[in-house]
Amino acid sequence: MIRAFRILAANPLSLIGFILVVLIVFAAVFAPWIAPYPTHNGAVVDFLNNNRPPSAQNWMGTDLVGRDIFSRILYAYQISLGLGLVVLAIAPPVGTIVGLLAGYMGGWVETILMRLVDVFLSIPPLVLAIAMMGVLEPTLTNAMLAVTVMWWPWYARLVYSIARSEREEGYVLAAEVIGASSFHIAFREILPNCLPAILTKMTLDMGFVIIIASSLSFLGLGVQPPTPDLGSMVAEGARYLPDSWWLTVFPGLAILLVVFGFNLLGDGLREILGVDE
Amino acid sequence: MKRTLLAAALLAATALTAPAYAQSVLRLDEVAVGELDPAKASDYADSILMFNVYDTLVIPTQGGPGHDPHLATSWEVDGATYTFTLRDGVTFQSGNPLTAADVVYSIERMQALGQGLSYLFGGVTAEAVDDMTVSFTLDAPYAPFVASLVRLPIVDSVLVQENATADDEWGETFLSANGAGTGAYSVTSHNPQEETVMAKNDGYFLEINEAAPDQVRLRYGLEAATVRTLIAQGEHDISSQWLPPEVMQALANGGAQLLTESGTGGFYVKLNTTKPPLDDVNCRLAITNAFDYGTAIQMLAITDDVSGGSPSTGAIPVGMFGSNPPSDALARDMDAARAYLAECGTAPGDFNLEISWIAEVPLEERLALLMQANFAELGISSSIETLPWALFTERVASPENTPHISQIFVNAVTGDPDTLLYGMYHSSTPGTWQSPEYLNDPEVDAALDAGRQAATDEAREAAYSALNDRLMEIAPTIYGFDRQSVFAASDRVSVPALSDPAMAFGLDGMGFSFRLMEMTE
Amino acid sequence: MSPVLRLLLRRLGISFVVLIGVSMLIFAIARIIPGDPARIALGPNATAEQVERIRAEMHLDEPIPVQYGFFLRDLARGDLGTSLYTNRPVTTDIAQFLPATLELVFLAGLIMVAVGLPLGILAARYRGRWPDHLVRVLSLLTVSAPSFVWAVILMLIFAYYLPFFPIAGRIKDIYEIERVTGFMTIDTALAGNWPAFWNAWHHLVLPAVALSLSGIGQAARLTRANMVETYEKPYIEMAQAYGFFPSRIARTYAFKPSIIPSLTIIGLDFAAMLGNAFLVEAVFAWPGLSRYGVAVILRKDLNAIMGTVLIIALTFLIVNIIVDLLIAFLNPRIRHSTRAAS
Amino acid sequence: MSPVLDIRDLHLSFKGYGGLSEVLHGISLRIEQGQKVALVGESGSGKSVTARIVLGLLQETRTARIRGAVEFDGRDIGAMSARQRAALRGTEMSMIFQDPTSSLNPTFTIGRQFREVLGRRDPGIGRAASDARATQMLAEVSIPDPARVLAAYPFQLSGGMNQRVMIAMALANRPKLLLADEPGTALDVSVQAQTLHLMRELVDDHGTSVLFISHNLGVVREFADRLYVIYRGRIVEEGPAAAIFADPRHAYTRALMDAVPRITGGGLPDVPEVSEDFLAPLIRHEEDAA
Repeated sequence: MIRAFRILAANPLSLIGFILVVLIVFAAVFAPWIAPYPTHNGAVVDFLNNNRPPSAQNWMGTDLVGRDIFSRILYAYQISLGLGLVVLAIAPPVGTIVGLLAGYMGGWVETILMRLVDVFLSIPPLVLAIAMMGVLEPTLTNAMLAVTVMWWPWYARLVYSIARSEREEGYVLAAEVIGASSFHIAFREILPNCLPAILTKMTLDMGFVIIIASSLSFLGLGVQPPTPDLGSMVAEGARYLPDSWWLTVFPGLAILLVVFGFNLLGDGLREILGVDE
Repeated sequence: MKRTLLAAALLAATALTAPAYAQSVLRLDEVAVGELDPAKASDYADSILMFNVYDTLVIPTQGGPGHDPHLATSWEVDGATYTFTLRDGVTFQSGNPLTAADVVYSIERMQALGQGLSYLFGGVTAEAVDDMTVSFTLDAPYAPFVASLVRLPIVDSVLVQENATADDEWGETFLSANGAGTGAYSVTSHNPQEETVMAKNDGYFLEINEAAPDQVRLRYGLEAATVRTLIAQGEHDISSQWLPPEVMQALANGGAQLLTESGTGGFYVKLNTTKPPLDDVNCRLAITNAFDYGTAIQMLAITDDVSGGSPSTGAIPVGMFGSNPPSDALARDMDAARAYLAECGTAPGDFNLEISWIAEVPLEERLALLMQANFAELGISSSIETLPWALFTERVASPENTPHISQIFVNAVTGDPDTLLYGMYHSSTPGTWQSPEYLNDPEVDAALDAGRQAATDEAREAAYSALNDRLMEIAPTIYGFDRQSVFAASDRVSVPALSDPAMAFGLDGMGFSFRLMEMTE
Repeated sequence: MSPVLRLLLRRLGISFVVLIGVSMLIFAIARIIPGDPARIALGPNATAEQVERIRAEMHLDEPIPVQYGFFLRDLARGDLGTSLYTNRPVTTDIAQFLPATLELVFLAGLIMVAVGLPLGILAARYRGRWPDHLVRVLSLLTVSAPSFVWAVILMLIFAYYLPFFPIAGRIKDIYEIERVTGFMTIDTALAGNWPAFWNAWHHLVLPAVALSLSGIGQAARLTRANMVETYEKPYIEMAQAYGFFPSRIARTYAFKPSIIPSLTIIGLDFAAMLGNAFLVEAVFAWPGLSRYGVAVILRKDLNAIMGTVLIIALTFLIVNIIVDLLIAFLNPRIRHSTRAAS
Repeated sequence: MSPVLDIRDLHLSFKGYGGLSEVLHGISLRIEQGQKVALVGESGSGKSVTARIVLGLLQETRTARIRGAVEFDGRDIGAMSARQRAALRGTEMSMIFQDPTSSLNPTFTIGRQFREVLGRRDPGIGRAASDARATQMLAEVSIPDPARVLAAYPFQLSGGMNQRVMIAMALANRPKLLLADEPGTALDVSVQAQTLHLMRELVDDHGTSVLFISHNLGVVREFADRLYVIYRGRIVEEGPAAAIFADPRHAYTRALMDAVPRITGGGLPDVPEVSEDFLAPLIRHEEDAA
């Protein structure tokens, strides 16, 4: 752990990423205390102060109904990070189980499961999520569901390829010889060998999940107002370009910043854990 | 060196793309896809197409009440029978002559397809008396029948029947992609989702202004920011009315003119009267009194002189039969709201109102947020839901799926209050996009029936006035504001019908008669 | 049978199976739609009989497997049904909108390869030194924002503040171009209308760049990673031992072995572009399939949704087959899967 | 006549996170015209880096610090520019690597790779001329069907075949000095012996000087005229091969010799137990001691 931190510290870019992520997570968690206008995450309108450019009172200006954009960005981070965490809590385990089963069991289980994975992977990820959100009600839960559904196959494929090569390794053969159960071999012998790759992918995926989720809400298929969401803030603001640029530019940069942080951090982690791209 | 090359290439590209126009072109846009089949026309884009590609027997009088002859030269009324004499020598764009058979075919086609505004012609039987005379018989008295004829576009029956097939007996495929009218403009190409291109019809039966555009391009679904920039750069002429006020404002500040069309409609916040707690009149009155009418009007202001709306005085827009005087503007009354809320059987925290807004109209999102904040002051809980137009019309088909609160801009499609109010409030027409209230009130029904059957203007005035009072009392709707449609336009075009009250038609969409526009460049 | 032909047949077979699976998946998604598609189709003023008629036409009253059967039968005839939104056959709509999207995605893919690969090579060649760090930061930055953010930023800078590029559409509307291929850049050239040709390119550049940015970052990172791995290989040291110039080693000796594993991922990035086109087309009012897709999804237009997703999946499968063949062509191990001598 | 290679008091250190760490502590080594010299030591002893300094490769990396003289054919390599050093490689000196199959580029045919190599000496060489010269060289290394081999990719050939190809390539430009880094260690023992034998005949024919680097004294015995034993960056014993084999005086050399029977399998060498005696000073056999 300390060693990991030292390597992180030796690589300035990763350190910047680490600091960015910590700052953003902190700001999101403590948004109610940090945000200058904590009530602005909800049903508040102030038409006397709407559509104002950045100023000392509103660092990033106000939106069309007079809410403080900076405050809303902090709350929007809560939504983005929460969604990312939920997706990454569900998709990797599901994908891992499928990948392990297919990779270790082989035979028709492998054929069926991996063809299924191929089916999911042969629709561009965003298109699948858009199609799902198109038929579901646009809510946060459904957005999480849609992103999870498009995400698990990637883990299935990753674990499958590792499991398949491990299947032939000596220690697995040895376990088979002494009569260990398939379950034991798959989960106790093979799974631990997949973990570094899975963990690295999860860190790198955090930023990617945030991008996909914000893309959904950009198209109006995500979280509904008045809940603040970075993607819908950009979409909403884009109607008012170029005059009211602050409506779009700040939420856009907010996405860039959080994803950049996770990517820098993930890049550093990859080096620490020694996982290939 | 490379940079200079790039700059040069860019300059070259720009220079190459700006040749002189051979003919005058008018470019405008609408948010929704234009439906070219006149029997299916219902919204604003459809109306623009219909009024230019097709003609009707009568048209509204410019700058005043009443109707003028158009494809007809005169008409007689005998009880429930209306007889029209057609104008001589009118030909369709195909060259076929206009006959009474075309009129009969047009109304029957509309009735058979049963879409768009066909409900206007429910109990009408048409008959060709001779080649140039057509009579309509109504099965019940209907005072605004002549007014409703502005929604009966006459199609070229010979051409349509040539293109009809056994599977498609009314030629729907043909008419959804081609024009078959007598109109001043013919369809050159029609790409749903993209644009419709129209060209001036040189064989039109009326004189067309020399300066009227030779070609018109109606584009669909452009983003507000795109329209804003295109107009500023001189590459677009007239915006849709759905541009947010801020964008209109920015354009006006940059020198664009603002065109207006008013007097036939309003912004209605419709309450589902079948869904608790809004099935209780006191609960409804609590929220209609809590709505901040003043702020809503403020939001609509574009310049000091032009606004997207004026204060509402009741259920009927100012200027129509039965409307209240402008001085009776509705205002927020929180004391009254609290009093009604005390009588309401549901605790404010249990309201859980679904406030919907139409995805194509960004302004409604702000109004939804305004309502949510207004109601929250009473402790009323609510959530906001975005509905694309098509989905909204599907949801309102059943009372359970209809949201508590829907926001609708409604216009009298013929300019008469009957077409504004009957569809909204009569118990026989529930579950359309106009009637998400599901109102069932005998008093309202009686007043509506009286209004459509009354023989004199005085009697109509009295009937609609009674209706207005009753609608205020039972509050099925928050009467948000009287709508004024505003369009931003470049100075390349002058549109008297949308800028000079003396030339206005008093019918939505009719102001976009291209033949009356003038290109000034 | 040559190994490449065998590979092609095998890939076609798998793709067919996958495509059937995709059709099932899409069909399943489309049937969980809330609401009555027939009523959505007819609009606000439809009568009960009309709704019934459309329900029967769309086989909505049949059991789901039978509906799927009808769907497949129609699919086999190349009939994707009628779009409820445009009232036209979905195939007509797709034929109209697909070329615009492909034109955009092809150019973006080209930019991705033309910029991403050299950046990756540069970074690997100077690994550990400043060009490497710069490329790393740049590529991390480009993959860190969704393409709609890049689209908005590019538009703001290069269309609004510095009006170098147009902000919407494929071509200025004064040009009447006969539609032959649907690719504006090709049709204008076929028509010999050079001002229109330049204008079409002028419109294409900014959206394509916006779409390509995250792909550029991906391609650069990937190429660098594979190149660095290749640089560890003995044959690179051997090339150094023979005194070849570093630039020549990068271009010839290290690049070709590195590009082969990169190609698969670049194919996937191309697929991601088909998805991201949904975002870029929305920003640039590009009249393509993605914009159509969003419109029909928002309107719950079943036939059109299924048709659009199916055609995108098909395009993606074709691209993957092409990539596989390209790999087979570049990688002698696959081309000569038998040993010539031992 | 000056020696082909003359290394005097060569120091090498690498800059790392913990400061400088010295790898070579001042080694000296000489190769005369046509002489075959072996540098023997376990892995990590510094023998491979020595070869890479001679080739001028380590000079290009930023972390390496090199001190001392390396003269090739009377010219100081350390004083040359990177370009001048590169000009020597592949022409005046060339190298043979441990694993022939992975040292040949997998994406080009043998013929193409020959052309690249011959192009070092003669940049304008055409395809026909290159193929002719390659065919001749392949014949010299007893490859029976040169035309087929030229059209083949490395993975289509056996390891032994690739080894011969690499020897042919290395000698194609008639270099003055051939560096051989553990040649053929990855191969079967019998194949290794065969190709080494072939290589020895060829260099004798061409009069090429050789610096042969190995951990395996057994392999070296067959090949080298002169021997340097390196341990932890220092030469511990040097002299004519015969003399050392006859009378190994340094403790480390003796330990290596004891290890010989166990390492003929070609796998990882059994590193002799570390002993204080291994750090004993250099023992030099006189030229005439044989």
